[in-house]
Amino acid sequence: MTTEPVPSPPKKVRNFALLSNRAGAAFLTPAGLLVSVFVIVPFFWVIFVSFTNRTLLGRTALNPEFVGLANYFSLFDPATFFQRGQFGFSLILTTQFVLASALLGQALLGLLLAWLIQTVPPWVKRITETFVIAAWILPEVVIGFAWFAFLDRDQGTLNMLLEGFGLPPGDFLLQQPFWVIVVFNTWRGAAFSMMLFNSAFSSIPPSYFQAADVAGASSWQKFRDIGLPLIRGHIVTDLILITMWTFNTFTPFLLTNGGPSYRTELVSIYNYRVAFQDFQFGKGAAVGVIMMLINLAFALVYLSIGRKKKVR
Amino acid sequence: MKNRMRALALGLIGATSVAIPAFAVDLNVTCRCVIGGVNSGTAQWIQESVIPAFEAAHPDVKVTLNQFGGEDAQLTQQLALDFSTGAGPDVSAFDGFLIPSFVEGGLLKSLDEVAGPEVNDWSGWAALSEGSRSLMEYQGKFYGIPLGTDVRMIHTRKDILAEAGIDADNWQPKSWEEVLDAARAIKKIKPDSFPIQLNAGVAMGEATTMQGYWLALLGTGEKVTDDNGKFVVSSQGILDTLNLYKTIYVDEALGDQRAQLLADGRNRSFANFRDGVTALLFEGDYFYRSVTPEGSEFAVPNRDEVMGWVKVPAQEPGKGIRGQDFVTISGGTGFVINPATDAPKEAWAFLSFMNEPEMQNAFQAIQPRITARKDIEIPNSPFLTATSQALLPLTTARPNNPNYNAVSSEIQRMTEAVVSGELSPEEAMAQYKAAVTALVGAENTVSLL
Amino acid sequence: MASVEFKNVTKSFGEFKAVADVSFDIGDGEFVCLLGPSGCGKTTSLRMMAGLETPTSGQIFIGGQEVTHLHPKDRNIAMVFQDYALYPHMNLADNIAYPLKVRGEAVAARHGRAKEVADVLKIGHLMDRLPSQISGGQQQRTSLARALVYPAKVYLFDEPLSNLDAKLRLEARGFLNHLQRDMGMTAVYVTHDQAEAMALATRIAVMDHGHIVQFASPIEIYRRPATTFVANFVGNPPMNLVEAEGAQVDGKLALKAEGLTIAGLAMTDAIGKALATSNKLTLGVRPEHLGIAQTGAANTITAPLFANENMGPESLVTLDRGDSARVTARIFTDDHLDLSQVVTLGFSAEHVHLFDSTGKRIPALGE
Amino acid sequence: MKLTIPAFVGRIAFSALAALIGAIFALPLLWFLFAPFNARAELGLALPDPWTLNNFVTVFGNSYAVQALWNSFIQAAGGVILVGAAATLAAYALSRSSIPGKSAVTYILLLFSSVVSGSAAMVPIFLIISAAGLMDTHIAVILTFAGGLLPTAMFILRDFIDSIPKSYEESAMVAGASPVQAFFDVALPVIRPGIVVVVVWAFVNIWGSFLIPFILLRSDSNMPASVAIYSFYSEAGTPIVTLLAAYSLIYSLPVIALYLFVSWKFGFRFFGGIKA
Repeated sequence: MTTEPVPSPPKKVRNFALLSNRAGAAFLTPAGLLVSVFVIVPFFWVIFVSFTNRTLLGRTALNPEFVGLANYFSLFDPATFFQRGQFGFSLILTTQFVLASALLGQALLGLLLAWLIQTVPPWVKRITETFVIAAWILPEVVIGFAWFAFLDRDQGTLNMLLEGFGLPPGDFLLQQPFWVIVVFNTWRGAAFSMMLFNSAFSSIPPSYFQAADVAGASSWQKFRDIGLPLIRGHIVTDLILITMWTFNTFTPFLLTNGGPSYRTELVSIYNYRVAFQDFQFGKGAAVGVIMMLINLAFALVYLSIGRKKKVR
Repeated sequence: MKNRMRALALGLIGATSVAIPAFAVDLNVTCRCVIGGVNSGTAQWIQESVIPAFEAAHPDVKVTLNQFGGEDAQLTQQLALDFSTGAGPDVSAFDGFLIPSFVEGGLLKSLDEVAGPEVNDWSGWAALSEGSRSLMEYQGKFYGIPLGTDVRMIHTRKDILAEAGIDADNWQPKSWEEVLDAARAIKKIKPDSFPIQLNAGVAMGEATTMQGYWLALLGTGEKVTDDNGKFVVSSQGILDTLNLYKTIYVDEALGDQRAQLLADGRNRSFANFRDGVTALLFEGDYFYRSVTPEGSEFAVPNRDEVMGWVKVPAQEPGKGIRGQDFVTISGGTGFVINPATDAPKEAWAFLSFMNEPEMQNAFQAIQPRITARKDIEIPNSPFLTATSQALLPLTTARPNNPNYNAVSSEIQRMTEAVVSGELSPEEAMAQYKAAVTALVGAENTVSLL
Repeated sequence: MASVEFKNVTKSFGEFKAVADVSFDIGDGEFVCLLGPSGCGKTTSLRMMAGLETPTSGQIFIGGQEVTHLHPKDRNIAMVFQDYALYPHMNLADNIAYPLKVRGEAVAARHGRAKEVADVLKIGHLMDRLPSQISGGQQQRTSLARALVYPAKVYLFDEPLSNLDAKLRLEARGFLNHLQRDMGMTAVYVTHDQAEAMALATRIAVMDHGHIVQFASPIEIYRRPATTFVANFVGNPPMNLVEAEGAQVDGKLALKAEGLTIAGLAMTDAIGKALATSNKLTLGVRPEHLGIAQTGAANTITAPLFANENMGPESLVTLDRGDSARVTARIFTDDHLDLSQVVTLGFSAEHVHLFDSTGKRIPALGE
Repeated sequence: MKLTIPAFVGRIAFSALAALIGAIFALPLLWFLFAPFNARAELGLALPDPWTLNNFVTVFGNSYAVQALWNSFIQAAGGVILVGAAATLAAYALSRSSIPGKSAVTYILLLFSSVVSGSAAMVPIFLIISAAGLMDTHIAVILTFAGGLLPTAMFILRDFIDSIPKSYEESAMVAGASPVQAFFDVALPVIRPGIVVVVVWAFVNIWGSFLIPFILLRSDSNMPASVAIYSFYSEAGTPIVTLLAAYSLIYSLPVIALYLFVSWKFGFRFFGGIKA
């Protein structure tokens, strides 16, 4: 067999891929169109409007002016920044909220649950899972009302229980509104972390744990030395998503309306108030842009942590 | 391929958005009213009286009522968005105080601009009282027809006042101190009660400003704006008002602090009155008309016996606005026409039709109220007759200012800061000053201290 | 069946050259094994034949036709994957018949053909099962059946037996060998297991760092490994390699290393040339060519005993020459070897392999 | 395997802890199990007295509320089909093609979507829908949700597809399948568990959401249940507890049923884990 060396014309070598670039582009088109119209266009609209003083009502509705960074300056005005009901207060509140309810609450509780249900009998696993997931999937108006009834000072289930245990009842929505929304958001969102970590754990070959069993490792040691390191990628995914979701969540509004006295006014609620109650689109847009930058910072931090550890 | 996509897209849009007109003209009417729900009387009136009668008179017009069940602020949102894009109902219920900001935003046009000069020939204009006409007026032009107006007073529980040794039938406080003294007397015999309800806080929205803050502030001789239309951002009147709040809610617990702070606080305050926890409640005639009648949720048992009303006193006699001894404030709602309506003539026909005496009397039969028209009697309602006669001469209106809505939000924040005990009146006023100055510009504010 | 040819094929992943300027020719009906450690470029080469990777430069021909940039589906090849890649949602019949389905054959015809092949592979009774419901060995045969169900020009195997246990692997290897004889198919088979390569291949291409080090028949590779790398890779246990200093003494080659006693080896021109560059030579002796010998005898290695493993028909005797340099002998004896602390292993001069300082084989006389 | 005593105690403790957490999660929802059947329900937890189904009869008598459930279904189903299909295609392309910059795309979109999920973007979305003449239509809600949920759906699904061996499609192509055949015959069925997760997630999101339909819809006949539920508030705006509870229960059942069905049929599985 001989083959004449055919001098093939110098063409650009395109590496084989399961999906050619052309097919890939076709596959991306539907999502691309939808995302362009409903995400990218609004995104740039928001950025643009954040540099104007556009409002819905009043003189600046018809003739908004370009005001440069004025909206941003007003958000970061040091004279009012930390006052309740102002941007800075919301920002700090939201940061605490994310730390407490997403990182400490949802992620840790989800991790704990995922670890627990690896070993418990199937019926315990099933019941626990169902309730945890119910909290996640029920419609928010229903959930909002359920918690409202649950926390009612005079009749609520929680105070009924507390009194049953001989504890003093509390006026939680007024006295500890921040902790109410922290607990609420942990309750609402733990399911996602639980499911993600659950599937992460079950993707680890059982032999790894059996080997540790033989070596006499305790449950905690197995968790720390085997489970945790092997699901690092999942943890990064989980943290990115739940941080972002918690940072942007609006659901606590249904429980507290952002009050009392703005004590639960998260940035998303602040943003809603500025844009949709005060109708100051320009300023609301500036809030939206800052929120995105913070989300970006979060994502970069997680990704760099995830990467660094992998290299080591 | 491209053409096929376009055809598909057009098909989708067409299939979902094109309604087949069965009548020559379709009119949509929106109000925050639901039969059996919010403002049931209004909904019932439009659906059962106005629409059949109008359609009988105009057989080529089909009128549909959209019953909006959400909150006032939500309807404002929807109307603002819709009007800004040329969409929305042809005729809509509308709160008068929003007219300036809508007009300035280009979202409303005067009636004659929308429907033509024949608007000015309508016979009903002459029948409207001067005061009520101004509710839907801005810079000398009419943007809608007012439906009715209201007045504000202190609703009393005579049974409880009597228990505290007060001659309830003849009691009319002449100063804030007398109101407070009565509350203290009640608190003494009923330590768990919260005798006074003077609205405060963010959750109640405009009800805080109108039924609470204004009623107190007018008693100090001041208004939210001065005579030149500039917002007053620091004054003795504001301080006195805030101190009154502080006395009631913080220092002496004469009012239910929780009800001011919780999201459903307004209903809690109504329930307090129903349950005899509160005996002196600052509200409009709405409270009598719509909140407490028999069969409604906050119906006061044996209402005619136990419920009374008194005028809101000034801080001291003669210290009120215009030197009055007593003060009150009125607002009002009406209906406007969408500037982008497809059927301006028919919309105007409907709007004026619903304000003809015949229709107004039908409304009165369903739910008596203080009407805008002078030629409509208040049937068989001693309460409305008495209050309107006593209070309409004393009344004040909110400033016709496009920034009023935003400033009102700041007022609500200011009261909440005081009522919750977080800020002193001085601090709260300083915060208010800063916020309002940022909103309207220093040149539009004035400090009286 | 068809031939396969690589012409100066290079594949780079960024800076890394997985396959570096490789050329070879596989004849029609040959069964070629690509053998080497992981990362040597053997799987990449196979995937380039399949069309699953595109060469950075060079050309690939199948049956004389250039296929360098041809889509896999247009090459008419068959491939068995390391992880079998059985479709979890299809039963065995559909899995095996899938290549026929995409070729447009009717359901009845393709299921009939699938059953034939499955019967040959002894999985015909499992056609309704899902892949998750059968054993690993059965899965392996299913993936084989899917490759055999249609006539391909070339059959490609990517470590198809590596997920099987030892016994099943031997069985499957025998079957593949039989199949190859039966069908006379052109096959390219990637493995890191030299025994598999030796057993199956008509020719073996030993690869290292993207290069083909030696491409020859199994017996040639066994008898005349081209480099120390090949020598060390082929054979079980691999060839013993002893680094030594060489010198020409009295027209003979003398080698000096710790514990090594060697009579002068015949000097050749090739050895002379190697010595001219460097006196560092490597002596190679296969374990099966070593036997117990008298201490001090010629052609022996003496060192402390490290291990003595009795394997049944043979014993593996390992000496430790220090610095982890070990020498292993395969000694065929039914008797239990009772060895003392220091052991001497002997070999005959004809079994000596010599490599120069770069690791290249120095041809023996007559090669 | 025989358990040692400490291990046995450990397992009991684990089970007890898991059950306790489950119970705590159930607490706020308990009320919904009783109140709908109680003729005189209030905010407090109480056994139904008297026990009744009348609340449901009343709720089903409210044609607006019943229609709203159907509207919710249309919007959720439409949105889910669009999100599921578009996200699957896109995530597959992002995972399997070598389009330049594809690894950055999902992160960037995710960040964009975090802006857009805020209320700030409601205005441009309103303007877009209005300009397209789609106000007050189901399709407006469906498209808006699809666009908003897609970035996250693509993110989750791409992670999932990345974790699936490429040898499935490779073997299909070597066997003679075109990329499109390999996608539909082999890849799609294998990705299905991931699609199910995304579909359930998207369904739950659309089914429960209030703001977008509220802003894009006008007529009662198009409003979903999340808006219609407010028709069970009294004239004064307080909840009519009995009816609200009954409606909430009916409104919640589809998502619960969906979850149970999916976890029974497919199992709820996530893959994921970012590959650096």
